[in-house]
Amino acid sequence: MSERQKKTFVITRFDPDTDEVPKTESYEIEVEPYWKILDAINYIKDEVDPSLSHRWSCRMAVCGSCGMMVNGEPRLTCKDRLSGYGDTIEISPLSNFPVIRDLVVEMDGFMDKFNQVKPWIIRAKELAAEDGPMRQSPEELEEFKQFSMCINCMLCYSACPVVANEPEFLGPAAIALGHRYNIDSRDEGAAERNEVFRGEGTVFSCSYANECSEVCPKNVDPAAAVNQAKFNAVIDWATGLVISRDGKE
Amino acid sequence: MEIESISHDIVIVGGGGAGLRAAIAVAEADPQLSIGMVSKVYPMRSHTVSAEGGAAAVAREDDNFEMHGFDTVKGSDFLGDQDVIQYFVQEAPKELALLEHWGCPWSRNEDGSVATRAFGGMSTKRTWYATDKVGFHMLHSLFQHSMRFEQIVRYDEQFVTKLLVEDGVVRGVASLNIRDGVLRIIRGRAVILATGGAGKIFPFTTNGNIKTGDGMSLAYRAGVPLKDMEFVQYHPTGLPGTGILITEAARGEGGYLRNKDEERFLVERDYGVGTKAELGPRDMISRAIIQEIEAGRGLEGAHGQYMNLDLTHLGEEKIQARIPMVRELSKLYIDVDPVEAPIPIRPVVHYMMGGIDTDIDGATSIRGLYAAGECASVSLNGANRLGSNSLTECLVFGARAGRCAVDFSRGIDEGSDANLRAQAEEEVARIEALRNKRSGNEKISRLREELNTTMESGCGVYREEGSMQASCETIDVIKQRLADVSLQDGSRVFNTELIAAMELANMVDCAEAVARCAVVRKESRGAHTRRDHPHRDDQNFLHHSLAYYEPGSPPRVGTKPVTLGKWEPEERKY
Amino acid sequence: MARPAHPHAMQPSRPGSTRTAPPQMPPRYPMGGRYRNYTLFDATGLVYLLVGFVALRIVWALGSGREAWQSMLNQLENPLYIAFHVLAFVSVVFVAVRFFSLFPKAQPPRIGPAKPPPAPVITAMLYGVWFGITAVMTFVLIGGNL
Amino acid sequence: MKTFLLRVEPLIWLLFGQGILIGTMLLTGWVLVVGILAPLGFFPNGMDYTRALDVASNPVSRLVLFALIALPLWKGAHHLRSLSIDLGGADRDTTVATTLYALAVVGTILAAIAVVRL
Ligand SMILES: Cc1cc2nc3c(=O)[nH]c(=O)nc-3n(C[C@H](O)[C@H](O)[C@H](O)COP(=O)(O)OP(=O)(O)OC[C@H]3O[C@@H](n4cnc5c(N)ncnc54)[C@H](O)[C@@H]3O)c2cc1C
Ligand code: SF4
Ligand code: F3S
Ligand code: FES
Repeated sequence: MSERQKKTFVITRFDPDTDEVPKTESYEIEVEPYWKILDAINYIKDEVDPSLSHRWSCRMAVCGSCGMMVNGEPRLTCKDRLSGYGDTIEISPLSNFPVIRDLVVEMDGFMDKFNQVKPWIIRAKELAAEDGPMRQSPEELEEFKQFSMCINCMLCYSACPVVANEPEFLGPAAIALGHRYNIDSRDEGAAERNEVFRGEGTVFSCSYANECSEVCPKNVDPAAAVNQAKFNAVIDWATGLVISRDGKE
Repeated sequence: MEIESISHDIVIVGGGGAGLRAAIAVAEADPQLSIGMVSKVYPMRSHTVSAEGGAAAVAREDDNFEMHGFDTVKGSDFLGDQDVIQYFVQEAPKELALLEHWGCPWSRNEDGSVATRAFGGMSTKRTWYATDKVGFHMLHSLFQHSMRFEQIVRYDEQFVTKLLVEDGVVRGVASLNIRDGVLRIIRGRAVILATGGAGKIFPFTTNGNIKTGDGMSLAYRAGVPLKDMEFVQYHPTGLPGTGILITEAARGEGGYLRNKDEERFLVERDYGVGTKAELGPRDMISRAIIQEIEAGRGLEGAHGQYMNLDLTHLGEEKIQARIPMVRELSKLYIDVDPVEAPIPIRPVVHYMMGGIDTDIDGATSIRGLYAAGECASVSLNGANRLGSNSLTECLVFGARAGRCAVDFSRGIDEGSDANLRAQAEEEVARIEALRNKRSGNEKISRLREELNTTMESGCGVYREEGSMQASCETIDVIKQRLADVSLQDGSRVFNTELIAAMELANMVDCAEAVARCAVVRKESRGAHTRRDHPHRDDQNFLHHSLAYYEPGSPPRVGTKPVTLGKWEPEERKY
Repeated sequence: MARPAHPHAMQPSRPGSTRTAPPQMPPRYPMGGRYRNYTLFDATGLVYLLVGFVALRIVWALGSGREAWQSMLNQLENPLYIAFHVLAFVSVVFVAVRFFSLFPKAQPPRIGPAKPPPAPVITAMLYGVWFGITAVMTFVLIGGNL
Repeated sequence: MKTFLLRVEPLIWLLFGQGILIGTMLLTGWVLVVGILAPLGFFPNGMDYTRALDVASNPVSRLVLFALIALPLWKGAHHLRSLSIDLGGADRDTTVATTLYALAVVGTILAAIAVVRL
């Protein structure tokens, strides 16, 4: 078919059973010009070294499993064209995450943070199925829509310097998610979440590096969300000083 | 070492749309119950995430249950069970409303009501959508909502290898923690399988890497028959090469299919879709495309012949507002901007109508074992699923299976510890042997490829006795060769090669059921189209097929009656 | 090779069942690629802190009488002071440019009942106000009367 | 101390933000004239003692001068804190943060006194 091309992949390997620290291994393979980075990794896994471990599933940039560092940048590998790279490509696991094995990182820390922001609709009174759908205008939808596009690929965590150095920080995607619910016209839980935002993993830790938004493959713009969340958390805090909320403090 | 055993009231295998909905249903039915949810990927990675077009439920004034019911029955080529369909259409709007309450960002009309779009085989606009990332939004809404229930305990990245059954009652599952390679017993007084489809048995599919038919194989090996496996849905519009889906919503929003002469062939020639044209059901349009290609009217590309899906007349604004993902995917994976040029497409394996045989409750022939979602065949879809019915199916029957499992679990004890341990120990021995298997001449990737190839040649859009028989034989051989695979990865930690080996075995089970049932059904119905038997034969084949597992030999194929009702079978013409 | 991140970065609350390799910082951090501007932005903190205290000294001197003021002015002519103020000027402009590009999207879509204007308008306003204030400041400081 | 810091974080962030926004806007002209042009000998009139005192003691000017001193201190303290965290000092954070904010507090008080005694 089309002309194949030789490329070298330098892949970080780590097996906790046998390796003290991660090492690298090189694979020279022939690639098709239309391949994505993930296709090359899958090829290596299938044909060259089946002991290579990595996560992937949808190969259409929506399941969020295939994030890796490609030449030092966090990338969604099923979305990333090979043709944009030179002859040697370095692949390593997402930075800022503990590494379980090879290209597989520990995700549970992320899931903990995700859970902390209460990412569900909170309402004073729950509706029943028979009540039918609530109303929401297209404009109200537009306000949070962008922040609901996150595929949890964690690239933003891998790019954020604060995440790297402040273990408690909730981090971009989790805050964006909490904020997404806060500004959803159907939600009534902003006060609760704002308390979380001002708590231990405080949104104020973000120093607006904007790296999260630079690397986000879905244009979620988590930096916008985080900084809007700060704004709202401050307003909420200030109103709390003036008007005491019933039942609290 | 002692095998660890954990107990829950209800165990759910699968964290996709169906699994999550079931978990929430259980949590709501009785807050006291503890739920174990096992999934081989983190739930939001489940393949429900990739569904694009929408979820069907009656919503508009000009629509009613009767119409949705009949569309579904007709779409199923009268192989859907009509009691199931009636229940489904009634529950559908409630389920989608619940999802709305849980935060799903449905697209809206100006007045704030939920917007609906046209879909193939549906007689009016009843497909709810959230642009064209419906599965994504539904899955994330469900997953996030499920987090509020502390009683839902997740076992993420754990791979269920066996159902633990004792005297015809399911007692739990054996689950391999992918992280550390340790097998555990997760016990439950009822088990719900929601493991999704098996599209990966085909080479060219919209399905992701995880859709290997695990749950089907688990139930099948435990003795539950697989139903209607010969019905494999080809979606008319996949991107050549990758198989990535271009949603039916592209046609729902007004896209045209054109051949190399730029003709709208569905309008020009009679392919049975009548005035519905591009909005005909998937089986018919897929056949039409293949026929056009065979008649020499296909376009030639790097990945074989294709047709064009033309959206250029819709304009950038509409494309961006309604189907942004179509544009994103086309640009990214095939370098075509649909605003400017037509998208090359060809039929692609998409969905398994068949699956674990269940009744309307999701119950199987093993007591306490339930199944829902794509892995199950509750007989909603019959011989051909209508687009956008299956996401709703995951909700409606996921919830029902959850509630029924709760009822069942009330009257049942935990079962014998010793028996389960013995089974689990066998499982550990088997997996350990596989992990340490260095001898053998077969490679996983090669066997998978051969399985894929034979499925495409034997069980494609058009089928024939000869090629199907050949597939059956090839699968027999692959089954034997499976014993001769060798693994290179001996690690306990995140050993994806080991998982792939087990998934391959599951795929072979499913593939065999598909091919064997297909041979037996000597008629053309829905997605099962035979050149040697081009017509539907209600006399002899108005029944479901059942494939029963037979250790060491091909499955025994039996039948099960279809539940008819209001609608008598008639010729399927649009 | 990148340097290690905080050993607890992204660690789960419940430790995983296998040993992990410690998290690494993104390899380009802190001065490579886009990170350089971020790090410099943070580093202007030092300049701002010092400028603040220098301004405090200046105003304090003004309040302390003619002589104190004159000696302050003499000190400011010291090349080191001038060099520092040149650095400060560069920093201030750098901060303004970076921050004004980041600020608009940090506006929530709605603050109470009010909706902020679209981002380009906010940016334009920021630059307008910045130039305006700077012009007035400069005018007054060089001896102009309002 | 850590809990106290968390509690006042919103306030600190507000001051920091104003430090960037207002601080930067006020500092540009100030640094340009007082720090660079005047010492180099341009526009000698502006720095004349009587005139300077006259202009500065206007209530609005006092406020401007106060903001011009205090707000950059908060911007500086906060940014230095995050720099120290980013360079790996998260574990010493309370000490670093307390010291920096203490400096800013002292500076702010002195700034208030400085503009009052003009
Ligand atoms: C590209 C695409 C587009 C689609 N678009 C539409 C559409 O527009 N409308 C519509 O109605 N339908 C659509 N469908 C169909 C629909 O998405 C699926 O039928 C539905 O999502 C299936 O959901 P599920 O919950 O059954 O399975 P899945 O979402 O596939 O979930 C399976 C779960 O089971 C787990 N699992 C599997 N095996 C094991 C194991 N051995 N051990 C532990 N866990 C396991 C997995 O981890 C996963 O969590 C589409 C499908 C595809 C592929
Ligand atoms: S915000 Fe973007 S980068 Fe971060 S997890 Fe979500 S999709 Fe990925
Ligand atoms: S990269 Fe990090 S510092 Fe803030 S703007 Fe994004 S979260
Ligand atoms: S494989 Fe799903 S996002 Fe890349």
